[in-house]
Amino acid sequence: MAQNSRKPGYELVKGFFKENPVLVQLLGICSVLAVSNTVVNSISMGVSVLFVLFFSSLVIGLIKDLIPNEVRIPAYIVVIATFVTVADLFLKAKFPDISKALGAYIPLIVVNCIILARQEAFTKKNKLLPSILDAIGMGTGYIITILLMGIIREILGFGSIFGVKIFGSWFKPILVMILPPGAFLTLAMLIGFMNFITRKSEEKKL
Amino acid sequence: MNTIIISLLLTLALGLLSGLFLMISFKKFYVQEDPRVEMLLEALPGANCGACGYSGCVGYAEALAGGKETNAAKCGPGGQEVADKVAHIIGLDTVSIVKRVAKVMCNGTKENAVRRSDYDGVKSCRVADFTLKGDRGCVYGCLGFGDCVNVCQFGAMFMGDDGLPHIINEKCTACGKCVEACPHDLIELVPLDRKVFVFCKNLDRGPVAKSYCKVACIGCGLCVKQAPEGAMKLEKNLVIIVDAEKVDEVADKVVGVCPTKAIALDEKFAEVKTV
Amino acid sequence: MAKSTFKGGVHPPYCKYTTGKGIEKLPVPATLYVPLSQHTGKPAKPLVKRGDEVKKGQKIADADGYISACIHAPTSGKVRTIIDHPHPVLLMSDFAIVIEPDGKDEWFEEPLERVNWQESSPEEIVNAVKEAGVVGLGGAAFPTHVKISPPKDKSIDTVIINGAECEPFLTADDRILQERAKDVLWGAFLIKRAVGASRVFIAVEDNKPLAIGKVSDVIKEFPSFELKVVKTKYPEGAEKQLIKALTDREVPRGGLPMDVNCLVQNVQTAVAIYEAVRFGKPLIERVLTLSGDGARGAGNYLVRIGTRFLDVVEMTGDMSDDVIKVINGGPMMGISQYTLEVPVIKGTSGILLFTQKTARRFEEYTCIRCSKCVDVCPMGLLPLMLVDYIKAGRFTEAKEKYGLSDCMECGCCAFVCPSKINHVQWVKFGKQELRRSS
Amino acid sequence: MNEKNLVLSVSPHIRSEESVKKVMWFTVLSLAFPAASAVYFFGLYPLLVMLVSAFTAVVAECILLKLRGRDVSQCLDGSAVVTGILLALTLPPRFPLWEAALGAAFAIVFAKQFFGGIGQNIFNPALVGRAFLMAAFPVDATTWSPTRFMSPDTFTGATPLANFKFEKVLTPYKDLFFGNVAGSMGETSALLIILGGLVLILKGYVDFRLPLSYIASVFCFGGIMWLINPSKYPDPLFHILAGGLMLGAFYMITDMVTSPITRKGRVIYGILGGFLVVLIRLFAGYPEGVMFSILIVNSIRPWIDRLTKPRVLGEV
Amino acid sequence: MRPLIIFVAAAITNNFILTYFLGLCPFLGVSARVSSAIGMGFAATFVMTMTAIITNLVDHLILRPLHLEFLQMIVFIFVIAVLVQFVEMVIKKTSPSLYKALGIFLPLITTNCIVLGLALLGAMRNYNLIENTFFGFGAGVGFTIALLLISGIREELEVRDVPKALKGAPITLIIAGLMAFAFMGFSGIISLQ
Repeated sequence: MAQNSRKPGYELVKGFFKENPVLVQLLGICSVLAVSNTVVNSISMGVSVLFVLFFSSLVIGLIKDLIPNEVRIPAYIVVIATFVTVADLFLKAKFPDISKALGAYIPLIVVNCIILARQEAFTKKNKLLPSILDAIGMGTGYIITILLMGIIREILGFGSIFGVKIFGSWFKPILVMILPPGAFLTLAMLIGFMNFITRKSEEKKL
Repeated sequence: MNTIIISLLLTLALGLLSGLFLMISFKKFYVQEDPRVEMLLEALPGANCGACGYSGCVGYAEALAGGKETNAAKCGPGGQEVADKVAHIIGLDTVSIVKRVAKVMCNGTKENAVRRSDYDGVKSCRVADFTLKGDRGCVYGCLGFGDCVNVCQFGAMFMGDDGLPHIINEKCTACGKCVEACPHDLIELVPLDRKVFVFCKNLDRGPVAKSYCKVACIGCGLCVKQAPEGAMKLEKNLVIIVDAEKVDEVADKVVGVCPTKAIALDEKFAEVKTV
Repeated sequence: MAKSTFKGGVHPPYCKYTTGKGIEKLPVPATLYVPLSQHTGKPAKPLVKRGDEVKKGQKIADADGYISACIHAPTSGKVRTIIDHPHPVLLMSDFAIVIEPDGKDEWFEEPLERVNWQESSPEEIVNAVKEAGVVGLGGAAFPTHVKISPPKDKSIDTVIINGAECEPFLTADDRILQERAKDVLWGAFLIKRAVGASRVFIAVEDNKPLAIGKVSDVIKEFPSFELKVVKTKYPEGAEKQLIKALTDREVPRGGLPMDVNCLVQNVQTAVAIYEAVRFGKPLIERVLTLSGDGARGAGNYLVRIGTRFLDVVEMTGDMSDDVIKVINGGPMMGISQYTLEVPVIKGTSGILLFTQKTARRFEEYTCIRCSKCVDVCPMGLLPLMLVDYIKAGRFTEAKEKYGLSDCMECGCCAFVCPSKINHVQWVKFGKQELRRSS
Repeated sequence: MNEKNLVLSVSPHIRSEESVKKVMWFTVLSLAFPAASAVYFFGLYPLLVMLVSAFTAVVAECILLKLRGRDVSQCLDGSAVVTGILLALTLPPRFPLWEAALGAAFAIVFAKQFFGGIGQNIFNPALVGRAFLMAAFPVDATTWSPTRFMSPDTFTGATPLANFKFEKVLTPYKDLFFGNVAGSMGETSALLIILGGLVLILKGYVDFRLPLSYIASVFCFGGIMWLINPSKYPDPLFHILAGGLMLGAFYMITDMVTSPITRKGRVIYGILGGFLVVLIRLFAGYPEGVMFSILIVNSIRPWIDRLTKPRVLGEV
Repeated sequence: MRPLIIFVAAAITNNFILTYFLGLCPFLGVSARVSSAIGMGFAATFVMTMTAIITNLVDHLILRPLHLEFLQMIVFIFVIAVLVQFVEMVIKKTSPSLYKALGIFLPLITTNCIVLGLALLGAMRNYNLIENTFFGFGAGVGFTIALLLISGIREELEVRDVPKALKGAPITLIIAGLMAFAFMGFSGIISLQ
């Protein structure tokens, strides 16, 4: 494990599962809960996060040596906020429906803990290439999680995927899945499941 | 165009103002932190088992960084690798450590040790011992409720059918949790290559001890005579190994004379237990 | 009469089968085992050695330190040895002086009435009590001479004679009141004199009409004495609860009765004090109740200290074969024994022999927070939280937040618990852990 | 002298006859009262719902215990059955069976076993199940049917509370008291619920302070509002007889596990719950507030316990 | 009346945590102990009230007159970042124990969506200064209430037999989910927007 961390490939994949930002590091939970009620919303949100994460890491990776340590957080945030504004304006112009559905949660990507936390925990200490790989990995991990949530919640809550009904008329949607409690419980189960698997694999290792 | 200029100016002004403000505040409220603590924490395994004697890995790391602790090899689970890393970080010499394992110093199996009563209560060694002195005749021996097994984080212990806890040497990290858990201090951390042990902690007089446990040390002292001078001693009806290396050299002799087999070779003990 | 009581408590089945059985004197057994540790505090130091001849009432072990008490030979005979022997409180073997009686039962010093014993000074009373080795006979066995000589900064105004005997099955105190009410009151008189109190309460539970009748007959001769009938409820006889019920004073947390100017003594202790002061008679025997559904000869017996439980059982008519539990004391706070070899000591108020029917075994179930334990706790604690915290190993929090050290282990919580949680065992364990860590 | 070892245990050596199983199964038995009213007014179907719900609850408990590596026999201690039946009693009389089963399973898994099983849950499992069904199948969970003694033509498809809230129609007290009204299968008959509750109180399994303070609090707060504006708000008697208040007061808020441990705490708990009932009934979007009120006080309960710790004897 | 209604709505009926999912990161970490929950609650309430005031001023005095609404987000987050870092430094200096308890979460108030969400929502709803102050304060109080309730529950759960895999974040989310069920009862009491 310790040796692996130096390989660039590892920086990319670790975010998918092993260090999944949402399920393992418990970052960015707010947006995962809030906009994962359908698959389309989930994908839009996920891609936006990936976009912002990638460019923020890129820019911050480039300029990190110039920023004094004391004001780094405000500086990071300005960079992040810039890209979020871009993403927000883009969505508003090209996909007004989705932009409406995601509401304030796109601007709130700025404060999505994932992005700032990655800058603080990784980009700050590492070289540019690993940082970018890390950003892509974490962003993908976020997409995986939010997509999973979206799929589960849409299937159970609406009986559909991408808005297409997949069950016959016999299926009765469990509406609660698309409400706040459903979001909390689904995510709790995913994290619990993740913990369970991690514990099991650790036990095996010993 | 106008908008762009105003935006730029505004952001710039805000940035300047806040930057200045923060710099001043920072100077005023500066608190010193040791960066090595974080490095140490990364090096340590993070099991928070407490084998080092501190409250978790953080405690150990802080003590090391603060210079209060100078032994880099205190981390049981981490082994040599971690010890080297830690030593490197704080600039100490590398210390080599021998693999140690926990060992239960009691052979009071269901067959060997007599029960004095029919215990009815909380199934925990510690509770049973502190409140009722346990249900076995020998109040020094294993109580058999498996407190030690329950605290083992590494799955290295299990309760055998014979009523005693057993240790899987390969999994044992010598973290010492079980040592603390045992109310009778029966578990010791010993080097893996040691051979001879006294599997008894009974301090009663010989006949009394014998009356409730077949394999009790009766304090006869025969083994002491076999061992080199000063390698073993008799204290409160119990034989104690002072110099393990010397005793191991005469292992067969020492073990051979014991009338109750309280003192035994480790392998032999393992055999007895699996029978 | 308004019956005073306290908050909480339970009503276990009382089973006072032996209340009508007169006190019978048991013969001296073939061997006596007199433990050196019979009281709270340091064990006594032996004054005799193997092979010594001793006489009845001869001091064979001396008090070691301030909180300790001396021990006397229960009969005349020869000291066989001093050896480890099962102890009825310590749950393991401890030093005991083994005496082989010679059958003559000769006094070392015949108890004779002292002149002007009623006018004894406080010092004389305390001294006589100390020399007689009297300890609290209610069960706690705290050296009495310490209790009746309070430090100078504490004044005692109320002496309470505890005849509440709230433990089920036990009737020894009840019988003492019925048969020796006057001696009890004389004892109380001496205690009052020793501590300079102004009034004496005799507290009796309202389920002992015979004792109440006897006491109210003789109490007229004692001015400033008052008979207080209290409600029958367990643990009415606990010191703090009794004080609260009778005087409405509350002993402060971690404090002693003398902090609220009270002194509580058991009825048998009062008798022992009376005998010690009037006749100089040492404490070598006590009245105890033998009962329980496994006892064939249930009754109240005057037994020599050092008589093994086994001898008591055999001399009174054996026990049924299916006895599975032997208890030293009452069923609520008594100590179960692993062998009948244990001897009667000064604090042994009863021997209970239980069969499967009474001494049921229960599996501990999860707490369902029914909070019955909270309702019955006479100390106002939260037993369920205590157990939760002790189980989690958080002993200091259990002490600071939930008053672990305030618990007196009366067992009300465990008695009512539908989940059969062993509260008392957990609490004892928690206190032990606290002691270790400090 | 027998050869067997004596039993060694810590005092007390005698115990009361109570046990968790007894408490739970007795509660099940006392549920026969409201269950009887369900059968009397709505036919045999409610019985089926109860059976399915109780059965699912037990099965779910059994599976979860097995997965968690705990003693599986615990699933028969009666607590799961109580949860199952109570959940069923709060459902509309024609509620689909599979949905009831889902609710029961949800209740056991999420509200009980995930918190550590019996005695460790924070929220009342039956009500969590009910809230889940309410959110999952809002239409089914609010579709009422007439009793066997009401003519289907006059039936408006609404409970007395909804009737009042949306139509300003009061239901006669007699019907409310005996239960000849639309509503959840077990909540309609105040009389039978009180009987069942009294049995529990007399047996000592329920502290009378809980139902009393809860009902009294609803009565008072409802009464205050009624006095302020009698034409807009219903009278307090209607408040306590209509809807699930009785069932909530005697069977839900009294749940040992989720209610406060001190007597004082229980009174505060009941008063708070009653206040919330009136608040939700009169001002919120829902006609009924019993379920929500109890779930909310459930979540406040740790603080009530914290703040009502009894005084230790001798404490100043 | 209106500021008061806004306050109650933000604190209880439209609780930020239970209905908007805002502010969950510190929520998961800090809700384990009551003592740290209280500290965090106060810190967050303070920051949120201050944020509400300052962002409102900035919005109304600078951005709107200049028609720079699209800069709202950047400016707001900037203001918040500065504010929080200032608070952090003050606490670090004045109360090390509080700093230790709140640990990593103080800087995370910056990245706490609840603060930015509050500023953005306030601007979106065109609250005036007083309304926005009450809005910020109410949201802070609501956050504190949810934090206190859940920390009370979680402290009890510490000594209970919660399945190992669910300990920590998952069980907290489950509690939040069940509480969201309960708080559904309040819907409709006061409606905003």
